[in-house]
Amino acid sequence: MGHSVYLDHASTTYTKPEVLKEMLPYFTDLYGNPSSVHRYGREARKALDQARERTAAALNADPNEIYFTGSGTEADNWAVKGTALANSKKGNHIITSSIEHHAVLYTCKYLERNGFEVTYLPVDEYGLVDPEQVRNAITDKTILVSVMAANNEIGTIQPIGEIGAIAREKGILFHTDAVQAVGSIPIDVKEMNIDLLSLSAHKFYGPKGAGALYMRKGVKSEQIMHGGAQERNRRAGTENLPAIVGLGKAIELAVTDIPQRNARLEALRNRLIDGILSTVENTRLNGHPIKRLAGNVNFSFEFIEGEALLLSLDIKGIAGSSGSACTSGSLDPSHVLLAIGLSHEIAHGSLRLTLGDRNTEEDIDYVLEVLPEVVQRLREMSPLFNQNKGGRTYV
Amino acid sequence: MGHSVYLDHASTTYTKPEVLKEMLPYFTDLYGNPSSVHRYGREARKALDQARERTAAALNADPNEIYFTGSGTEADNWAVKGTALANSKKGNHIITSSIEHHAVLYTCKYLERNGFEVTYLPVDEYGLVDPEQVRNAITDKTILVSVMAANNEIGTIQPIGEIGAIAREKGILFHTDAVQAVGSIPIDVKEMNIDLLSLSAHKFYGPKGAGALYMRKGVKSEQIMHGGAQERNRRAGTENLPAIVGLGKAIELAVTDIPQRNARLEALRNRLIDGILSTVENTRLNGHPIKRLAGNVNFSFEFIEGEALLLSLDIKGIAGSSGSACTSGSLDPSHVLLAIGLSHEIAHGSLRLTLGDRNTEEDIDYVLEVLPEVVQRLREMSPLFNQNKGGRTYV
Amino acid sequence: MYSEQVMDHFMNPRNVGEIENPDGVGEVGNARCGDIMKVFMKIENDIIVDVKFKTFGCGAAIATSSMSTELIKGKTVDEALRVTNKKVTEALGGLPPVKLHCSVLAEEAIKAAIEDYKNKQAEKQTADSI
Amino acid sequence: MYSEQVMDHFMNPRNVGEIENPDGVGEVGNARCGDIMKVFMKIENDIIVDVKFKTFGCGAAIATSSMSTELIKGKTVDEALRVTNKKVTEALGGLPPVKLHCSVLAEEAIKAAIEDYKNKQAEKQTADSI
Ligand SMILES: Cc1ncc(COP(=O)(O)O)c(C=O)c1O
Ligand SMILES: Cc1ncc(COP(=O)(O)O)c(C=O)c1O
Repeated sequence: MGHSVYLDHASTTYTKPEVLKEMLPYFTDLYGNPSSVHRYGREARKALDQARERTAAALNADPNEIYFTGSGTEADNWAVKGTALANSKKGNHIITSSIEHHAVLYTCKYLERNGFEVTYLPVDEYGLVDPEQVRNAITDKTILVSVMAANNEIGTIQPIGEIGAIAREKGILFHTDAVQAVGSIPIDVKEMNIDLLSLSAHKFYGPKGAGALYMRKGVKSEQIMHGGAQERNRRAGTENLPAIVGLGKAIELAVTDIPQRNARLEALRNRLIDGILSTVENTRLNGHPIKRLAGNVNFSFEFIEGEALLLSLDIKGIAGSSGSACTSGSLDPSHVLLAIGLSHEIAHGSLRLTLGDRNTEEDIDYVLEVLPEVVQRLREMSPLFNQNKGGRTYV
Repeated sequence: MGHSVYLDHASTTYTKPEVLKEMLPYFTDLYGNPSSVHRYGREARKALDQARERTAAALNADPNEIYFTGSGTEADNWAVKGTALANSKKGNHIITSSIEHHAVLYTCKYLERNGFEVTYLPVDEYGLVDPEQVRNAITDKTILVSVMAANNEIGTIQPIGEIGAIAREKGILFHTDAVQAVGSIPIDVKEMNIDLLSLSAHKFYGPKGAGALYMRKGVKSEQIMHGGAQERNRRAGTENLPAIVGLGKAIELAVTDIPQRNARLEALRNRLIDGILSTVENTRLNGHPIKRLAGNVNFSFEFIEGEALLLSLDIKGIAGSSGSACTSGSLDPSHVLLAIGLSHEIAHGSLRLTLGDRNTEEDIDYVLEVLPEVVQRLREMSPLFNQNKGGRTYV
Repeated sequence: MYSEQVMDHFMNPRNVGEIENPDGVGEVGNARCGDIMKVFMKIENDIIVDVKFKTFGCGAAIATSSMSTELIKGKTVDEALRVTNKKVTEALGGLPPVKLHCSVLAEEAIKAAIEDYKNKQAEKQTADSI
Repeated sequence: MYSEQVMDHFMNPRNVGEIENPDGVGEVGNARCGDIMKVFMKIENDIIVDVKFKTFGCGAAIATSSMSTELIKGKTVDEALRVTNKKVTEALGGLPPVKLHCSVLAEEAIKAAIEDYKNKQAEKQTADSI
């Protein structure tokens, strides 16, 4: 079977050939440790500096406000724990949203177990955080606001500029998890009043194993990775130079021509959304109709379960993902889908398809050909679905 | 100038071509996320499992006792913080050595600032920890003993089997930082009674950006990287699959034929040591004469400073490293050299040359040709050196 | 992740459907948890002559539904009660650890259907004996 | 890391050595901290007619020793006192931030040598005037 349609770019992307090409010399020839005095070390240092400059340029930051990490998760952990611990004398209250990635949410839970208080702001049915609710949640104990730039599941884009302005006005640090946003939304840390920002290379056609934390000059933060003096003594560990070089190249590519790439992706995305809505009954588009990432499609299909849907699509050569509990081995479906008001049962039947630069119209048309059949087959097996009545209400 | 002799393998190694070759498909073709249900995800999961099996086999561990991390530093941080925090109800005392890598030492310092007590055991003039001192340092508050398998600067190999036996006998967790040891010393976590062990791929011809923590089944440890459910819910973050695949291949190669590779390295090492001792006066071999890593040479040269020596060698095409403060921008020379009893002034004049699989006799002979001249040139510039008297005592 | 047998039973599930006027029906699980299995049985002389199922759930849930109904078809009620989730899992060539609860679902649905059958039998006998 | 000028002055340092019967000698730093610089001056009519140094220290320490002695050679004592570490660093095309303290060492060594010269002059004058 010839079809192979990858629609899981929000989970991870391939590394673009031109990115890999820049990385390769750093494995076998220019393999020095950037901390070393000798020429191998100096070559490595030069490459590290260049990657830092490229990353800074992509965010309108200063190169020495960029700290490389091993992942987006590490950047999130560091941003939240580091500022919380360093500012705990000022206060112990953190504001975040209920639809953050677990890298932020579980870090907040950890801090709650260690004396911090966390407000998890609700979102509306589209997944939007209301900036006014951020303002109202601020107390004199608040030290950090952390709201993601765009959601990884439903693609909703948050008003981070407005939230940043409120935080700045109140003199409170603002962190944004921009792991899904980089390359999709133009980001300007100065204009948006962002104090800390996390990113992860493998979400924008860079390699796995490299993330970065932007930390505005003067931000008080504790180290979470102790050891060598790397990253200006704030993040220990031999730098993953090939991956960092890849991050630098990838972010440079990612922030170039965002409007053109988005226009192409949005056309495909809308074709997919409209196609599903017009061919499959009892479905629901999750996330915001307009304020959503150009490549994100997220649907709930009533009466069926997400993993079974994924498996069926996979057999047809279509790779997607789901917020179903059964894909993760956890008991509850996605906290994001629950937070936008879906019932457990509907949330279990969710499907996320995230488009990337290599997807074509043919890919979309193929999905639109396959998906209705697959949904129908599963519904016919489902005790919740009544062919004649078109489904019964959930118990 | 044609010479290019890399003698800094303890700092980082090149990635072996056969290792890189196994990694490459995971960037561009098999780029799936191991957590995904679809075929890309399953391919990735298979590769992850294989790397875990290879790593386990290299240590005589069980695959599900292996947790991949982003670096050796992260493995060390996790081993020490994770067990300390999880066992703080049992006690708050940690025993380590004074010559650990900063990834362990600074983690211990961090814990000291947070209510833990740490005993830093002294070492003898060769850098050896005395297992009896470990035994004597144990109190009823002791929860962890962390002693490295081999030292990164002076190459001294510790009696970790004996230390492990003592810790096991007393029911205390034993962690060993084996970042420098893997591939150089045969390691059997069962026989050596090791509960936790850190390693880092780029020290044994694997890529940067992948480390691992071996954690014996049943060891109580807290997570330090919060987020997704990766690594059986104990270490969050999308796996750096290409690097992990590289780690798996590299560790398999590294533990094959250790005796043969060591024999070759030791012959080169001894040629270098003997050559230096017989051509340069006022020098001192640091580390143990026999219980040392096959590839490690560490000398102090009186009257001169290490960074100047490194730079001079670099110009001649020889890449080494130094425990001099001036190479790191810190104020004090290496804590390891001070711990074996060197004065600050002598420690500043240290040179570490670490051999690797590509080094040849010609490399050694070239170093032996260049080094005496270079040392002599710097000594002639030094106010501490008197050509006639052969040097004055330090002030 | 899944064995070939699981994928086969997922893609070509045996015994999907409903039985009109069944002798026993069992439904376990709930939509909130992401899986529901409903089993219909036709039982003659204590032998399960036909069995059908409908399942809302993941691939493992559907495959275990299919396999377990296969394993009990033509068996006596007592034999069917001895078809444990372990046997179903084995027949499927194993399941990933996080999916083992799905095989319990099938076992429970079958037990519930047989229970329902027995209750109905008891009612009938009571009705007969009155 | 280092500029070309630094590397040039490190590899081909100017004015290395000692001066017999110098008019001023300055030594600063200590071996414990990893750098010592010793400066010898020959001064005639308040003009530094010759200057030599010996340095124990890193590449930057040696290069700044070389450059700073070059910059003061032939200058008057007052002009030499105005050669700051900033000027030396600039002349070397800059230094990495962690190495800036090395340029201070050179400035201090020169000041110490001039101080020594002045003290000796003062002593001489006192001796003369007695
Ligand atoms: C919004 C968001 N934050 C954080 C992460 C974590 O990034 P990584 O898995 O690269 O550590 C992800 C992706 O998994 C994400 O989508
Ligand atoms: C003994 C030892 N432990 C830990 C580390 C840290 O490893 P990494 O820099 O790969 O994080 C190193 C190397 O730098 C080391 O030599």
